[in-house]
Amino acid sequence: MSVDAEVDKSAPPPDPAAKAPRQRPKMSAGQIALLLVRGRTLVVLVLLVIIFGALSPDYLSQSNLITMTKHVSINAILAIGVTFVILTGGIDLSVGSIAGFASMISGGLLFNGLSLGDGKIFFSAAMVILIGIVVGALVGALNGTVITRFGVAPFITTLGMLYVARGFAQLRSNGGTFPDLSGTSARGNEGFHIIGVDSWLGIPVAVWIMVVVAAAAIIVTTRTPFGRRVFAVGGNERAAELSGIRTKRIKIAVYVISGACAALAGLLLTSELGAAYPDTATTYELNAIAAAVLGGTALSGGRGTIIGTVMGAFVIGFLTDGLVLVGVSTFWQSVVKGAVIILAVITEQAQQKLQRRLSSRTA
Amino acid sequence: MSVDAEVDKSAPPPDPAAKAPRQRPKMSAGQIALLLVRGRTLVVLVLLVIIFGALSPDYLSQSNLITMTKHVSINAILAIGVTFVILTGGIDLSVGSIAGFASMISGGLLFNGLSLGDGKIFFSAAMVILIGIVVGALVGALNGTVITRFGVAPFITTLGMLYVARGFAQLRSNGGTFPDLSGTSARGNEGFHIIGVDSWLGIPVAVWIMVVVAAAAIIVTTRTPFGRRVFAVGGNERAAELSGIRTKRIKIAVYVISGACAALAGLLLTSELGAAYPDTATTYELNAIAAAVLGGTALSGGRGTIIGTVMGAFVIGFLTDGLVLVGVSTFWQSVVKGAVIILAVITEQAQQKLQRRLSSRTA
Amino acid sequence: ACGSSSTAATGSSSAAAATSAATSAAPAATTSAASSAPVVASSAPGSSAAAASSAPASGSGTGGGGGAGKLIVIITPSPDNVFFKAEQDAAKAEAVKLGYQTLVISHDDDPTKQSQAIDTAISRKAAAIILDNAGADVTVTAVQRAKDAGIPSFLIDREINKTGVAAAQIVSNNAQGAALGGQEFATAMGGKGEYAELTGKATDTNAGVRSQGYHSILDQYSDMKMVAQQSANWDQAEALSKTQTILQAHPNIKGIIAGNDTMALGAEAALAAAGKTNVIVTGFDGSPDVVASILKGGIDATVLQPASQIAQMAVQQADKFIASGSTGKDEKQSVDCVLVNKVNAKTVKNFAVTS
Amino acid sequence: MTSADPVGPPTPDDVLLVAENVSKNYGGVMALKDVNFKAYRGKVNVLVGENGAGKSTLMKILSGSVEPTTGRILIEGEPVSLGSPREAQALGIGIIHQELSLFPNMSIAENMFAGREPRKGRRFVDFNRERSQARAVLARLGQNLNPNTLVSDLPIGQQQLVEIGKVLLEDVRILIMDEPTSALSNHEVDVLFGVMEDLRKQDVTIIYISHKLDEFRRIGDYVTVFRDGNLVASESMTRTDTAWIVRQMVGRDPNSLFSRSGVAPGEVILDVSHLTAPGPVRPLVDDVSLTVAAGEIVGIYGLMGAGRTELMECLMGTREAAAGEVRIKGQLETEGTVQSRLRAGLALVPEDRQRDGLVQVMSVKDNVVLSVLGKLKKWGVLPPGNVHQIAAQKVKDLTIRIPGLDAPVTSLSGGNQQKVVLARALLTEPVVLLLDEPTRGVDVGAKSQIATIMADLAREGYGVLFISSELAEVIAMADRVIVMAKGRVTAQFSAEDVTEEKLVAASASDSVLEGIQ
Ligand SMILES: Nc1ncnc2c1ncn2[C@@H]1O[C@H](COP(=O)(O)OP(=O)(O)OP(=O)(O)O)[C@@H](O)[C@H]1O
Ligand SMILES: Nc1ncnc2c1ncn2[C@@H]1O[C@H](COP(=O)(O)OP(=O)(O)OP(=O)(O)O)[C@@H](O)[C@H]1O
Ligand SMILES: [Mg+2]
Ligand SMILES: [Mg+2]
Repeated sequence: MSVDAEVDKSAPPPDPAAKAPRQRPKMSAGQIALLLVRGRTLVVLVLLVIIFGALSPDYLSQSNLITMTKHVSINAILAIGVTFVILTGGIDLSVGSIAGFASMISGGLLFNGLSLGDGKIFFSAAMVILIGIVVGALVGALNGTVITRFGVAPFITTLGMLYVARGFAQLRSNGGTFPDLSGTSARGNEGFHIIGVDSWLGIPVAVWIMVVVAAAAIIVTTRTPFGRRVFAVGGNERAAELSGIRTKRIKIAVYVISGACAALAGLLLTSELGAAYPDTATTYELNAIAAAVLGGTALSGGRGTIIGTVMGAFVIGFLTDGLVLVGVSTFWQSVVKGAVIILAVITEQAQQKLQRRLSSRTA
Repeated sequence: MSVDAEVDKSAPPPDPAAKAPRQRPKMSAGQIALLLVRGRTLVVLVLLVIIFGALSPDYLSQSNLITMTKHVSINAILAIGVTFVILTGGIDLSVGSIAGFASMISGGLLFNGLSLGDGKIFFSAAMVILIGIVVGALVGALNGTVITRFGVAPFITTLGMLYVARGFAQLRSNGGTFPDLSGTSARGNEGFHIIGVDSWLGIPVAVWIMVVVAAAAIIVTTRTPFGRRVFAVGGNERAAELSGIRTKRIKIAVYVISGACAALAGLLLTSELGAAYPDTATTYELNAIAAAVLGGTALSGGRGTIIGTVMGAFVIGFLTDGLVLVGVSTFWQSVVKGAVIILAVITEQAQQKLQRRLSSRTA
Repeated sequence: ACGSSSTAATGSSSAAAATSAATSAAPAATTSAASSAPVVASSAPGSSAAAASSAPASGSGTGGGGGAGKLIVIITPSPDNVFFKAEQDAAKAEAVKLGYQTLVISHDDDPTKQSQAIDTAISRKAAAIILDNAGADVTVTAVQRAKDAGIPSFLIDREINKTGVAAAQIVSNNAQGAALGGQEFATAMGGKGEYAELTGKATDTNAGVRSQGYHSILDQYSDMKMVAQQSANWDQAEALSKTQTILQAHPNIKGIIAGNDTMALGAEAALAAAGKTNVIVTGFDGSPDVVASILKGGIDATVLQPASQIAQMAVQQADKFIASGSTGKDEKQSVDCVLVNKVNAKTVKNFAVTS
Repeated sequence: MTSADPVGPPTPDDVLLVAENVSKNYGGVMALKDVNFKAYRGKVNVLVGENGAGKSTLMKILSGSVEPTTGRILIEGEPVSLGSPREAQALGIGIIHQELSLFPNMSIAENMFAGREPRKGRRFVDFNRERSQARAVLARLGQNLNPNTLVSDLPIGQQQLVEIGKVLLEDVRILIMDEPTSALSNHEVDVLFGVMEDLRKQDVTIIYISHKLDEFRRIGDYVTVFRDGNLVASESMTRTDTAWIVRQMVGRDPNSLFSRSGVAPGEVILDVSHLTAPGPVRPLVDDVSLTVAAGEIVGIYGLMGAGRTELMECLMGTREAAAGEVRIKGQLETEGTVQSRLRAGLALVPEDRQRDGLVQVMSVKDNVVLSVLGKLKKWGVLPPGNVHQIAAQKVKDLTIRIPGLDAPVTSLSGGNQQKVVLARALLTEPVVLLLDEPTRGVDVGAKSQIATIMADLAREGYGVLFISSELAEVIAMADRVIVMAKGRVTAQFSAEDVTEEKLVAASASDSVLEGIQ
């Protein structure tokens, strides 16, 4: 741990698998290229901030930046989970539904408790959050098991789960909403609002949670054997298998991570809204995947970074909020959002080409 | 062993280009396997028909079968277009939005005509349909160009286009509906209802159109050089490039096909409704992709058949309508639909395994 | 059930309406709401509003036209449904007339987007929020947040399950309107025969309220038999395909009653295609397309919600509140719906009965 | 023997193709440095050189799939543009790439005609013509295969023949063959050389790359040697001998190429008895029993399709065995998973490094340490310095030529990629190292290195079991040779009494094969 931290400081790019731990004083052309390419999402982000900042002074106010970052946190957490799956070459379309399902499970436990015989048991808010996350992880495990045991394509499995989990979320309350999740001290289940509503040191708790999740994910992807294996499975599954990696386990694990992240995001959303409704996070999967890909994660697997994904989530979030703040009409919002998503990735290509040319000269 | 499974997956699969057009009198084990694997979607379909037929006598009435087939036709046409894209290893998430956009373009032309200077020009219904399809093809060409010229991932490009095209669809009418597309004889633009409402020989025109589109697609995929190259690009793009295949052209072409099919599907829907509204076909892309994959098209590219895709569309359509007819609650509809999608593909795996065992004995 | 204000959840029409709300949880929800509602019903709005008003009200002018460049944020579901578009347009026009700047945001019935839109209003330091909300329960926290930031919210078209949070809740009376629609449907059917019902999105309060309103009348006719009830999610294409499927199982139905106008249009298209021109179809909303259809002899009737009027009322009350710290009215206000059929369809324009 | 009859001093008009001052820069790596290369009309022009010397790079330039950084190409004295494979094809240049470029999802016939399908009525593919032509070209290559067979169903050797057949169908005047025989058996090489002879008679210019010295000496007219991106020598074949070529390539004498451990075998550490793996027609591995002792190097010889790869797969746990026992150090292995076999002390270097060996998206370093991640971790994370050091050490041990430890593994030349996979296997500190065609596509220098590594391992008490299709290599490197045919062990020879004739007889003679049937 401490060894890592040290290395971290000395190694300029915050990258994962390939590059982080270098301590060579001279940066190679490859490293500069990497920095620029990763910087690309950042460049788009900075451009967005400049443009919207010019259009509306409120955009750059501290409170608005904090608010926007809070909005980002939910998509970022979803996207981090999805990134693990994409790194193995899979895809998870069910994260929105898992978020909804976990949110209904936790919401139900807070609002109604658990019926046991005649009585009802109420769990503490922390416990309820834990249960929600575990439920998400279990749904993820089911995804992973179907994919690895029966060899069903991830796209199909998680598309099916998108419907199934959403259906169960609706069945949990028969379509209704759990309207009040504040809990009572008598039941000992107060405090659910903390994660979605409260702040700490002036920063929303949700943002802190995003930071913790991202930091953990960065360490896992870049510094642990598990992370390395995730990349290997995505890069060449047969070679990974022959290298003694239990590819099935790795695959199940990434869906578990994705499910748990989705559940966490769903709970943050629910806490913020103060009510659990079965359509929570509908269609959020597309934004999560878009964030990952914007951040440079390759859908073919084996390539990507958590930092990139978080950047991608920032681009999407800051863009969406900016368009609203500036007062662009809904219809144009849709057009601009789509165009920026495409343009951001085109930028990547252009920058990579430029970088390639540069490096061949400098080297 | 998972390595094994992987090898074998690529072995007996339903490769149309490879196997469909062969007509040697003696069937090889591979061909029988192919038949069974393709039959698998059919088996699921037959099961559905038997179950729903038992639950409701109306399900098997001739008129209901026709109605359901008509419902299937829209998704089938979308899915056929998407199949071309998936065969090259791409994906098209924008088909729903393209359908909506084309429908608004055509709807606007029928309802308002084209403003030119002071006057308005009205096109005949046939012309309007053609324009709609061309618009869809152009949007597809744009997708393809961005993907090939700038090397942007198909997922991202078409996700962006999903937003952009939908935004423009809404902007076309500022969110409103074009409520009456019947045209007038004075304007010479009557007859738009024919494709979506009328029947010929007791079969809806939409179904005939599906049959024609499917037949054309089967011929293209199995008998033409173009079809061959689509499979080549999906099978090994680099090798295709080295073989002198203009991979970029092929890729643009499949998005054009997908866009045109999407537009056609959107126009059928619009004709049936008798009104064009900007949310036409929202989220239909998922059903279209699901149909293709259910039908055995591999998302990694290079493997799949049009027949399979059409079968997949039938499974989804007959399932959805059956659940409605039998009166299953909305929430359970969602659960059952998701479960059937997964199960159908699990069946495929089981059947392939069985088939492998069988063939190793017979061969 | 078709009384005046309060009770039932409300809301409007069509497309993809509120993702929220409690149909089955209705018992639970009503109890929880009821526990606080009666207490605050009329007195609370005034007092709470007064408390909240101090900040924003301070420097503004008085009465109409006193906007003085302040910002009113208008948040509604997606304007690709004409109903919400009418609402947006009316609110915006009224606000501009009174001298305000406006910012129009749509939340597409996603409570999270709505919550973020309210954050935006706070960031932009709005003077008031006009809100057609995305769910009776899931909206409360966000509106409370706005209130805490000193911004009063004026809810239109749909209620929330808590009082004392918004400065005003002005809604059309869905239950009353549904009763009107149900009565017209029963009369047109001659009080007997098979019929089908297309309900809205199952998770939407309004879908439940309207369905209950219909059945409060229809169930009194013993000769009328509902042979199918399906949700078409407020969507036109889905209504079309579901109607076609229902017609397969029940070819003899004499009427279809739909929870909103777009579903009625979908049903009408299915009937027209099947050549069943004499089946009764009624909708809900009073959208121009349906009014046109009524005039042409297609759809038989709809229930008009005075969308524009409600939006204008909300802006006027916001203006008054900004100036004086009070709307001078009860928090919960209800505007009755109007039945539209062949008789009065000519006089309907843009969600209002002229004449 | 050779058709390289009196070549005589080449006159200028014999030169068909010239690469003039060609350089290629791969982001820092100079793959080609100002190379001037000539190819003679109607001759077999052989290119040799160590791994990474730049041979394939030049061929990629000549076939239009890579653009040179500087320099130009002339054909018959005229500068030509080679911007894409298509343009090269139009000029009559055909190429068999070093790494197979086939469509696994398509049939043999479809593969052969991809991009230039015969037409029927302008719009449609003429299936019959396609099939009959494919069948004919397969027959020419001595293969009686159904052209409708999926390419992914073929063993790698036959895939290579498909690739060769594909170019033969083109109307080429310049044919580039980049290690076409790396997966072929001796018999197939003979057939191929016959075909090349025909082509030469038709005045086709052939550029031929190979690491197999005896082979290219048989067929070549001219030989050009590359070293480290430079063209170091070019001669008429008749004026060279093997020693000269090796000296040019590695600057060392060929005698010292293969070294032996010379230790006496100790106790048996791998004991396989009655191992059987089921197959579609007959068992792919049929009742195989063998042993490997500590300090012993055992070679497995056989023709393509003999089931040697499947045997390795069974041993490593990637293929399920139907019957039989595997004992490692006397311990019966009950579990048939890769993990358990790795733990027990087996490690496999697979024959198809692209498909089974490398994780292409990862760096050299990550590829090297992939199998030992679990052992390297401290407190749950990987200490970066440590990882770096271990990888660097192995790269040094095996003298792998890399631009950097963090360079993508795909930027290495074929032979160096092979060594990366070997490094990974060695890091697991195996008891018995399994090598499936370890010297395929590897230059003589590296070959001798691999032989040295094997000898060193043997001296340290490890066992080595390796597959080779090259007679000379097996004989030179193995202490004991096992011959397989049709899934069975047909003979065993000790180093003392093994001869090429015996191996060939045991692997393919009619009597042996009939005995199996
Ligand atoms: N795409 C690439 N990017 C970067 N470097 C490359 C690339 N391709 C080849 N190289 C480098 O160019 C050099 C020459 O490689 P090339 O493949 O031509 O060698 P070769 O002579 O064919 O070797 P082998 O006998 O192993 O096939 C090597 O150092 C290799 O690492
Ligand atoms: N995918 C497959 N489907 C059917 N038969 C196969 C397949 N792969 C290999 N075979 C057959 O299995 C047998 C062994 O093949 P393989 O080429 O792997 O053996 P090998 O001795 O390792 O040869 P090589 O020298 O090429 O490594 C052959 O009869 C071959 O035709
Ligand atoms: Mg090479
Ligand atoms: Mg082999």
